[in-house]
Amino acid sequence: MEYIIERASSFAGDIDFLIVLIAVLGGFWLLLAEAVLFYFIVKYRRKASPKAQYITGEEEVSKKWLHWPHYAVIVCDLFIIFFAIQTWVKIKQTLPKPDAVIEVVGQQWAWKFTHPGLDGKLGTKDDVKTVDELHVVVNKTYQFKLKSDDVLHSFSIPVFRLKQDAVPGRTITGWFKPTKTGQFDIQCAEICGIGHGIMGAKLYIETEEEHRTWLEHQRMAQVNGNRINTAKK
Amino acid sequence: MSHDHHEQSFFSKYLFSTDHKVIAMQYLFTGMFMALIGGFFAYGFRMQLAFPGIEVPGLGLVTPNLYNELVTNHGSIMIFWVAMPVLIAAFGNYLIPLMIGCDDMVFPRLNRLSYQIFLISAIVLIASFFVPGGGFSGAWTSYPPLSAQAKYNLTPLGAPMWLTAVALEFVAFLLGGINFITTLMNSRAPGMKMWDIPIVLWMIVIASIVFMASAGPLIAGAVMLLFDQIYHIGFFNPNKGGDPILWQHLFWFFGHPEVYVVLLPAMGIVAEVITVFARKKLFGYKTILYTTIATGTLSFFVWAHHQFVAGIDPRMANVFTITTILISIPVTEMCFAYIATLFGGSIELRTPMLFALAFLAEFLIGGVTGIFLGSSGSDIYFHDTYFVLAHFHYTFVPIAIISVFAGIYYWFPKMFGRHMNETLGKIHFWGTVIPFNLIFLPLFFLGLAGQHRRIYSYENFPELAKPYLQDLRILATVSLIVMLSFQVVFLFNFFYSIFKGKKAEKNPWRANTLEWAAASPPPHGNFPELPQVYRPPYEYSVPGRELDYWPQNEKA
Amino acid sequence: MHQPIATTRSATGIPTGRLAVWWVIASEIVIFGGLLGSYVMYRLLHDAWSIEAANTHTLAGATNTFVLLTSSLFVVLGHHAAEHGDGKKAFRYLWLTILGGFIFLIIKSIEWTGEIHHGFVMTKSLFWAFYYTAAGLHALHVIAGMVIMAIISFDTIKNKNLHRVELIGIYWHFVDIVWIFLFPLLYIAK
Amino acid sequence: MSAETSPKHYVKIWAILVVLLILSVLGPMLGIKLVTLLTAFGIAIVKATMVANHFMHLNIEKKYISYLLIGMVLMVFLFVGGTSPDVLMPEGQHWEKQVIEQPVELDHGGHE
Repeated sequence: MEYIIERASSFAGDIDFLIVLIAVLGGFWLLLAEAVLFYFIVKYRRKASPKAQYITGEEEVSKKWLHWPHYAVIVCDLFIIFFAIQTWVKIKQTLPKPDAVIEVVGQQWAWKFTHPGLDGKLGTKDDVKTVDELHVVVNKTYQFKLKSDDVLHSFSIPVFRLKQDAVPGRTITGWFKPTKTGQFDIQCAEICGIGHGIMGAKLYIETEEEHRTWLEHQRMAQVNGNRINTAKK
Repeated sequence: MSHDHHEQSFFSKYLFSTDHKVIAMQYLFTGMFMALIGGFFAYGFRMQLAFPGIEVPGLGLVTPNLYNELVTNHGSIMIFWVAMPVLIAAFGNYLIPLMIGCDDMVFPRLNRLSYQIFLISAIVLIASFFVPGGGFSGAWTSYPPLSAQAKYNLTPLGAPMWLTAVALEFVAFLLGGINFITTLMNSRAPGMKMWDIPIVLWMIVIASIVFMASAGPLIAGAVMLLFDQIYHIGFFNPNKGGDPILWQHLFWFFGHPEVYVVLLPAMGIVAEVITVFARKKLFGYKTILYTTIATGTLSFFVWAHHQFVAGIDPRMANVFTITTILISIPVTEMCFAYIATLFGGSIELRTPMLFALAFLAEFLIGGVTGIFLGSSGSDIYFHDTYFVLAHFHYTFVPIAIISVFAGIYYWFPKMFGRHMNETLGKIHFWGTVIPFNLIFLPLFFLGLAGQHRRIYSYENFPELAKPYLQDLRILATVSLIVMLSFQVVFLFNFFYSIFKGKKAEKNPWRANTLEWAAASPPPHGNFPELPQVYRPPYEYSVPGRELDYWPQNEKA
Repeated sequence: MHQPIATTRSATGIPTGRLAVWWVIASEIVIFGGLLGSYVMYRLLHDAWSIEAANTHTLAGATNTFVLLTSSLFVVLGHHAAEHGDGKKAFRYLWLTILGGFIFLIIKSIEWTGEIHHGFVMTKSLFWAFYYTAAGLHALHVIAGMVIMAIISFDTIKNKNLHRVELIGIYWHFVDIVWIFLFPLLYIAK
Repeated sequence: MSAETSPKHYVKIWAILVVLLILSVLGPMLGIKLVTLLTAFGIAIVKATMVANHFMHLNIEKKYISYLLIGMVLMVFLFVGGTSPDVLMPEGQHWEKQVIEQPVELDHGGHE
């Protein structure tokens, strides 16, 4: 998986493992079934086998050819269920203690983010609000509060393997922990109207220093903005 | 029975007929017509995806709104106005009375009414493309609040019309379903016991029952959504105390069983075709029947796997993961039984058989890729990506296209009394199946790369705008155009053969089931004398018999 | 038009018409079930709805329940008469049933007029939206039943197609049962 | 003719139904929530069963019709069961929703 798309969160590896596991188990059965199918088609074509046999498939002798592979499939299913639930519980059902909390709000057709300011707390005066830009620090655990202003949106970050719908009227909490610096895509993965195709945001995963610089820069801009506003009045 | 040879006028014969065969043809042709529209829509948005911003020949510039409208209605049409009418209504209407050996459906006029309502629904849908604001563009799942409020979806007329069309279509199929179920239950030929019913009929009727049990909540939901759209009530509006998630449940409680509603008849058609062309008895008739019932039942317990990340309670996801993975058990058993049927057969690769085998081969891919989506952990990544899209096209195209072609090529001699051209059929087969794989295999890969659905242009997403991904999109589009153009071969073959094809005898495939005991094409009233049934339907190559088939109605 | 042989066959032992009516009812159960299930879930979530529900007219609802129960009695008596080949009597009972339907609808419209005058319209709140949707859907079924019954009655009086009295009867009882559940859901639970 | 299908029997059933109806109206007047629920919905179920059995003749119909209808009712319960964790609950694991109660304004006019 990581050859196709990068991994940038702590749980991306779990999901990729699950995908590979299913690919191996499912792929084995798929190839086996297809191989048998094509073997039969070739072996029992009219030229090679002019007269068909009479097999009801109701006797135990012949039924076991269905049942044994079938039991094997069930065992594979159990494996898949186990790992699927394990991954799910880790990503969606547990909330590790966060280093910071951010707020994510979807609207037609932009993502609005509220970052905690220099004090590291959300809901204080120095919160930094951005549109279509999310700045996080690498190797820090983040909790996000996901909301929507109008219709359904889906907060999706492929490199994190993270996806969660934003539902109007609800606040959904989730978490992630970036593990790699860089600049990545944030998508909206749920159709949200005419501008669905432009509803992309940027994710900046930064080091601690870079993030601090950015926050300070934002703070300055905010102060300047306020000054301009006051001057206008 | 068919002693009344009075001349019927064109209208009473073709438009207001109560004959199940004519109604089946009406459904078939309406479905084929709608498939052309759906295919054209697919061409429109695939062109935009491969070559963003070009003037699509025959359609013009695809704006974001038009793009959404195209994908929405492509999905709706292909499922509600192609798969359903062709697989259930057309084949059900045609086959049920013939295969159980009676003269018509039990309620011929109800049957006609069902088609008329269906026709109106199709007309309402098509009309919705031309109203101010354009057709509905909120995806075939029609999630509120987007679908419920015109200020969000910008289609004040298109959305209610789409919803009305869907609701009417449901009513049509409820009426049709009641007719199918009662006909099969009550009107079987004397001597036809439970285990003598051809598997395709079992599957059509079980599908009708599943449809009936699942569509109810959505009909209620459609009324609620319609009131939301027209009167701004807010059943699904959180600002008025409603809950948008409720619609998702209503929709998928229907929507997932719906997959099996169309899958089962397709499996049934394939069962008929492979037994005839392999000259084999169906492997484990009862096993297949039980797995069918198990699939139908289990299909009600899996719906929320479409909503894993949609805001449902995460604890529920575990329940639905388990049920979803479990449903693979009966379905694999069914597929294994089909493959086992080929064992020891004498396979003749005529066009219907090619399509039937292609169904099995392709559907297996669709089934296995479904596991990625049914297991909650990996669905976090795959939800609403092209992986999902490729997966369900690997199930729906075999179901609604490939198996339907198998059925049409197989029953064509019965329907029109003539054969379709075999060479053209084979050209059509390879021209359909190879491009089909070339369309959707790239899409699997695009899905793995994180490409999400219903985006008119990926230029806004740098990770997805890479040139090699664009090459894959172009490959898919070109394959689609190739596939669509090969359908011309089919259409030519189909209409040419209706009038000029080689004349067919009564039972050209040497098959067992009762429809082959009627003349080709069967007259009004079907059988000169209603048949009796003496044995199960798949007695091929019985040892000690000179002929390798043994019709159900032949006295020992 | 002549009836196909298919309709006269009965492999299950249940006459085709009755079997079909059972399936119609089966499909109706899920339609009403989906609506009422949604209503119940919303109702349990929103405490304030019981204040709204206090504005419904219990007496009107109860009277209507009584009217429908009585009409159910008439239609089953009509079925009894039809079974014994007495088309005239069945005809009378069918029309008594239709009359019951009329009274039901009249009471309903008086009740609704009053409520609408007091401002309890559909758009007022979701409770009223459900109230009118559910009762309205039910009323449509009542009207449909009355129309079908009227059509059937003219065959019945000529002693033709007497088995249809039972079919419409079963449907009418089902409509009655739906109301039996609507009544406590919309009126009593406050 | 069996006793099950005589006019007398029907009238008797009808009388019981009317008595039950009166009970279900009177029950809530006590003002006890449990009694209200019991009389309202318990009696509704009893009434529905009586109508189904005696008027619709489910008691003398083939058994599978009853199973069919019960199966459909179970479908509804299945739907409600699967849906209620999201729709019925104001909050769940890692999510909560704002429950908007609409204000009761009795003097509100019949217009938007």
